[in-house]
Amino acid sequence: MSSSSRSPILQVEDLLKTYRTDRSLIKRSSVKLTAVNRISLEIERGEFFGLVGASGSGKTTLGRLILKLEPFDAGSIRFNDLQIHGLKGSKLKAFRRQIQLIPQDPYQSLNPYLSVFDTIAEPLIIHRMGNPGERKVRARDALEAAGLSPADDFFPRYPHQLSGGQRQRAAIARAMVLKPEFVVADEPTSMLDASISFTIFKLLSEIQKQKKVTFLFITHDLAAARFLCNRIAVINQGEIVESGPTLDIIENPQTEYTKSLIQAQPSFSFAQKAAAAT
Amino acid sequence: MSLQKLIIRRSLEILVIFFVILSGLFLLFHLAPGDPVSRMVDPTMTPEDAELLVSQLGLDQPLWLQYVYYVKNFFTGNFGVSFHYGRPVVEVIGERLPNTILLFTSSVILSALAGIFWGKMVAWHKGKPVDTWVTIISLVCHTLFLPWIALLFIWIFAYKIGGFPLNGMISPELWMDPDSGIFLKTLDIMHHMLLPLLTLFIIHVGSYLLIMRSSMLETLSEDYILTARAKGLNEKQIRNRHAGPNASLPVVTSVGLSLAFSINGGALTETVFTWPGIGRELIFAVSNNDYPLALASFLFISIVVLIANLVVDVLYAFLDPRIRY
Amino acid sequence: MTLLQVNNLSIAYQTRTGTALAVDDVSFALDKGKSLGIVGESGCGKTTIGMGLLRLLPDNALIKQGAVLFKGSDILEFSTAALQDLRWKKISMIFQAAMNAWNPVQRVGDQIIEAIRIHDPGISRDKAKLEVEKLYEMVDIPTNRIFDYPHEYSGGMKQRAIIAMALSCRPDLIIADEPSTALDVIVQDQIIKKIKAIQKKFNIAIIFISHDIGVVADVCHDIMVMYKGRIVETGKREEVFVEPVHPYTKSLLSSYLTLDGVLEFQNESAPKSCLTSTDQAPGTCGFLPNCPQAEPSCASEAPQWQAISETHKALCRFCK
Amino acid sequence: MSKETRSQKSYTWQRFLEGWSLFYENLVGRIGLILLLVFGLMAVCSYIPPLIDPMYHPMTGVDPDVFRSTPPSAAHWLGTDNIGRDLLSQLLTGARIAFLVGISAAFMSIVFGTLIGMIAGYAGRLTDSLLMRFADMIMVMPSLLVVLLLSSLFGQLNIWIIVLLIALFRWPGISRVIRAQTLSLKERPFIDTARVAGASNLRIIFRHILPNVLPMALLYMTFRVTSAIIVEAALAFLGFGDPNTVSWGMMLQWVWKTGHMFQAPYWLLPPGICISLITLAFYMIGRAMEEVLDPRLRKEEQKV
Repeated sequence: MSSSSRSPILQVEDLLKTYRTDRSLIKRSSVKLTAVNRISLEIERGEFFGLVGASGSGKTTLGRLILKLEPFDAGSIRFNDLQIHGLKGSKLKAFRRQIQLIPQDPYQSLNPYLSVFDTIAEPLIIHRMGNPGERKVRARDALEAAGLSPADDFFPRYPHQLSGGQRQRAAIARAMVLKPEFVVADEPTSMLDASISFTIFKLLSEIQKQKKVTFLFITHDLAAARFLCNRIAVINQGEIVESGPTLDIIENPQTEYTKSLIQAQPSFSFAQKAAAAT
Repeated sequence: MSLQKLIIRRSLEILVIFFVILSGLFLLFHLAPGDPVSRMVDPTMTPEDAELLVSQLGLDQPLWLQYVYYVKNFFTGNFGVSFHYGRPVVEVIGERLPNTILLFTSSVILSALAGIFWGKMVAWHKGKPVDTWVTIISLVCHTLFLPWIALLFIWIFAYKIGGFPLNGMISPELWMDPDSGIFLKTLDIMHHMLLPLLTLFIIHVGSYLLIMRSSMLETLSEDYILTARAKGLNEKQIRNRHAGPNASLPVVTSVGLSLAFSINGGALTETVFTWPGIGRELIFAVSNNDYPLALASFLFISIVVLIANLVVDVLYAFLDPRIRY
Repeated sequence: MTLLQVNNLSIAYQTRTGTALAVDDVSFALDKGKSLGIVGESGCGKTTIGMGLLRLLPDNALIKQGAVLFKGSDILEFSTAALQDLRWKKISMIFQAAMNAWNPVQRVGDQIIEAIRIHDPGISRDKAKLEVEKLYEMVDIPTNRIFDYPHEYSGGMKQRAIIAMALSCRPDLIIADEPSTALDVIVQDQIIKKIKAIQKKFNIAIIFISHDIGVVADVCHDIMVMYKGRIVETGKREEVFVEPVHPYTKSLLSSYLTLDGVLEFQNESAPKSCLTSTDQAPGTCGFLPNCPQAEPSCASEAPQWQAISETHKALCRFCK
Repeated sequence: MSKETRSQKSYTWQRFLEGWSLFYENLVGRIGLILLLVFGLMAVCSYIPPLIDPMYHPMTGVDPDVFRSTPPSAAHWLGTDNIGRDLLSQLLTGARIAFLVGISAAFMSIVFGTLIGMIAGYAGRLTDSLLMRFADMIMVMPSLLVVLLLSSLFGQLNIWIIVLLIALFRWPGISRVIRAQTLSLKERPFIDTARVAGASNLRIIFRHILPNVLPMALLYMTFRVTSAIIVEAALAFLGFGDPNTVSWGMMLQWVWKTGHMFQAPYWLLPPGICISLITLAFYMIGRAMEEVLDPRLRKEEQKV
């Protein structure tokens, strides 16, 4: 792994996370499930990093650990050279301001009882940023940057009045309104049609280029990672199988797992052959 | 094998719950205003008898020792002497308990089976007039005020029409007659049981029917019903092989959850029909400040509910393979 | 030989607010042993067609017109008994894995045996069990797992068992509705390969319904692209996916990501319509609001079928 | 589609209007509502008879000309009880007590149940296990019999204590439902995004979870009204009611204990019918609400 002169924005070292499978009050079962098994990785500032794996590979758990949504058992996560383990109070709040989440499944990612404006403005209220007027301006900017304009048309709407793609844009606006340095996007389009997810991907890559945000893109779809990411890590059964520049891995996979992943990808080989012929 | 494990685990849990109830009652008896000793000892007893009882029950000991005595006495069946009957409480309970179990279990089982059967039929005719009317009738049944409907039944069937006994569980003259065999005696009990059973049945069957109906409707929208239909099963096969068994699982759950509620109703029914059961004994004892009897009746009612709960849980695990793992 | 011929099929759903047309005047034909892919995004009516063929639609669906001719006789006219006889024995289905297609409280093997014996009560249980064993070997599930409960199976295994059940009566046609959706890529690949192999081995016709054009392109000889209840383009897979003519097909292909990047077809960047859709006459092209090559007359005139080759046609007024 | 063009009102209000129209289509719901209005009217009218003549006071008013239970007459539309009190005015007052007991006990049990359910579901782990075991324990207790026992130990209970006890015994069912809902809400991504945005636990519980579980809580409140009225009536019937108020259960106790049940149907029938019908009214409303809140309907709404 190349160590650049600047320190990476995120360093994960030797991270371990296990779950108990049986949670009975009476007997403590010893059956443990290792979701994240001694993972180490570094993400450079401003890069679009992809984490590719099948369901149950531990990729979502890793994302949740980085977001400090769950505690881990061993290892360390350093964000901007700051140990996130045991963060409390104002330091935790500062950390929360810098790292945001774009969740899976737009149909469930917005609270149905909050309007689009209330949803986007909530992080600003939590962090006591600006007065109501300024909040409105920031929310408007965020929403329009996410491609829902004019923002004032969308502010009073409720999630059930938006299409799936629009909801995901609102969720992106909500994540970006705090101007975070780091965004975890956890399969942001797995529930959307291909044409809509394509536009969401384009939006994400635009945001990354314009705002210099670092993205951790979690996906099961190698092709999507190929489209978005400059570096990827392939994760299987809680372990990183392989990582490096995206194209290197796809063109020259080193491990059996990555190879089978690439082979399983539906291909248009017949189409390409025909296209090349014409 | 794993079913055994489940039974053991649930039994342990139930034992813990029972201990909490046991201890809670002890606390209540000492927290309540007035003297705990006078509550447990009949004021009309001779002083010598009273003293003997006090030492038997450990009421002259410090509080913690009293508790030890209390628990020990429970497990040795020593609950003191009923003020009203002047007999050991354990004897009274022993006579009453089977009657309660007979009425309670038969009413719960009958109404659950009928509810499952009718609910299945009604769901099949969703939207038709029969559905609407059965739903409304079930709602009415479910919300009828039990003591009132019991009084009404006595008034109509036993008084106006006749042919049913007004109260009790047996006809004494029949039981006195040495010629009447076991068959006649059984018939006599059933004759007496009919009205109380009908009362409890009507109160319970409505809610089970409604639960079965909505559970059936939910099940019918499941994907595996579509599979069954695509497989070429006819509607009756779908209903009886796939939808029915799966839809009755929530009814089993709700039987378990409503057991405590059923025993309330059981006690009221026993009281109105003067059915010699433990619930009626509790209400009677409470009304007459016969505390030793009240305490023991309550404990045994709790035991009945807890064991019935265990049975329902085991039945559920037996029916649903996803519970056993 | 034509196995299935669908003529002018229209299916509507009744909702609280009115009726919504889910399938609009759809016609197609399928030969014995061929595979047909229906592609489209969610809500385009592709599943409704699949369910409509076996008359498995929910109560609020209404077949408004059309005919479904299976070996020459119209399924829509069948009596209930004839329909039940047809289901699974002649036409079976492979359901989406995410769907709970297995009854959770019955053993998987029993459910397959049920399918066999319902159509041939003469087969004894033991004989049916032997049959299930053969099927399990075919789909690579260990035979000692036959009498497990569905929750003891993994997602891929459940799906392979569904395939085994679909084959249990040796049908002429299998309708596969999103059979690999919600499975991991590697498992998905195994399922697709299995379906392809079985189709070849038994010469079964397949209707393959999916939103994933990559998967459909992998399995099917013929492709139908659906949009808002209508077929907009149909033809051989090489025609539809290599030289798409309908603007919707083009936009669908241009947003499909592969390991080599985006497919080559898109020359238009972000598809933008030059027209506002406010006054669009009923019956006109549904894709109009998003169509980059629309002309004003598209808002008033219904689209026409254009034949590009003998097998390749598109429902658009302006495609070459 | 039409949903997007509809005017932008708050989600709660919109759901209410949508629910209302569904509710109103429902025959069961309409019957329930009409019944409830009748009982409401009865409760309001209960203040009138004592104003006309003090002998119509439900507890203390005694018709000086009547010495035994009399059938309906011009002076006493529903007749009198055995000491000459007017049955109609007792019946009207009973409606007031039923509403008071039913609604206040149900409200309290909803508050307990919702709070405990949300806390158990959200906190998880040990808190959850302990709270739910506690709830299980209360659920296996026959509430009526426990209250009986208490009232014999602690003496005559006043109506508010009875209300409180009913509430204390009726929350576990609600909290189980609310906990299950909270558990599924907790898995929803919007809770994660709120936490990632730095929202405190209190904020998440009250701003994000509470509005989502409130409809279910209100639904259960209608069912709890029913059970509270029944428990109070049963207590009164057994002679453990508040002796300072007249309730329907008490009227039944009087007709039963004085041995008039075979002679005075005009006395036996009305209170029983009223108890049954008022519980039926609330239950029917609850059923209709349940159909409105049916998860399958909500799924349809989510798909747009």
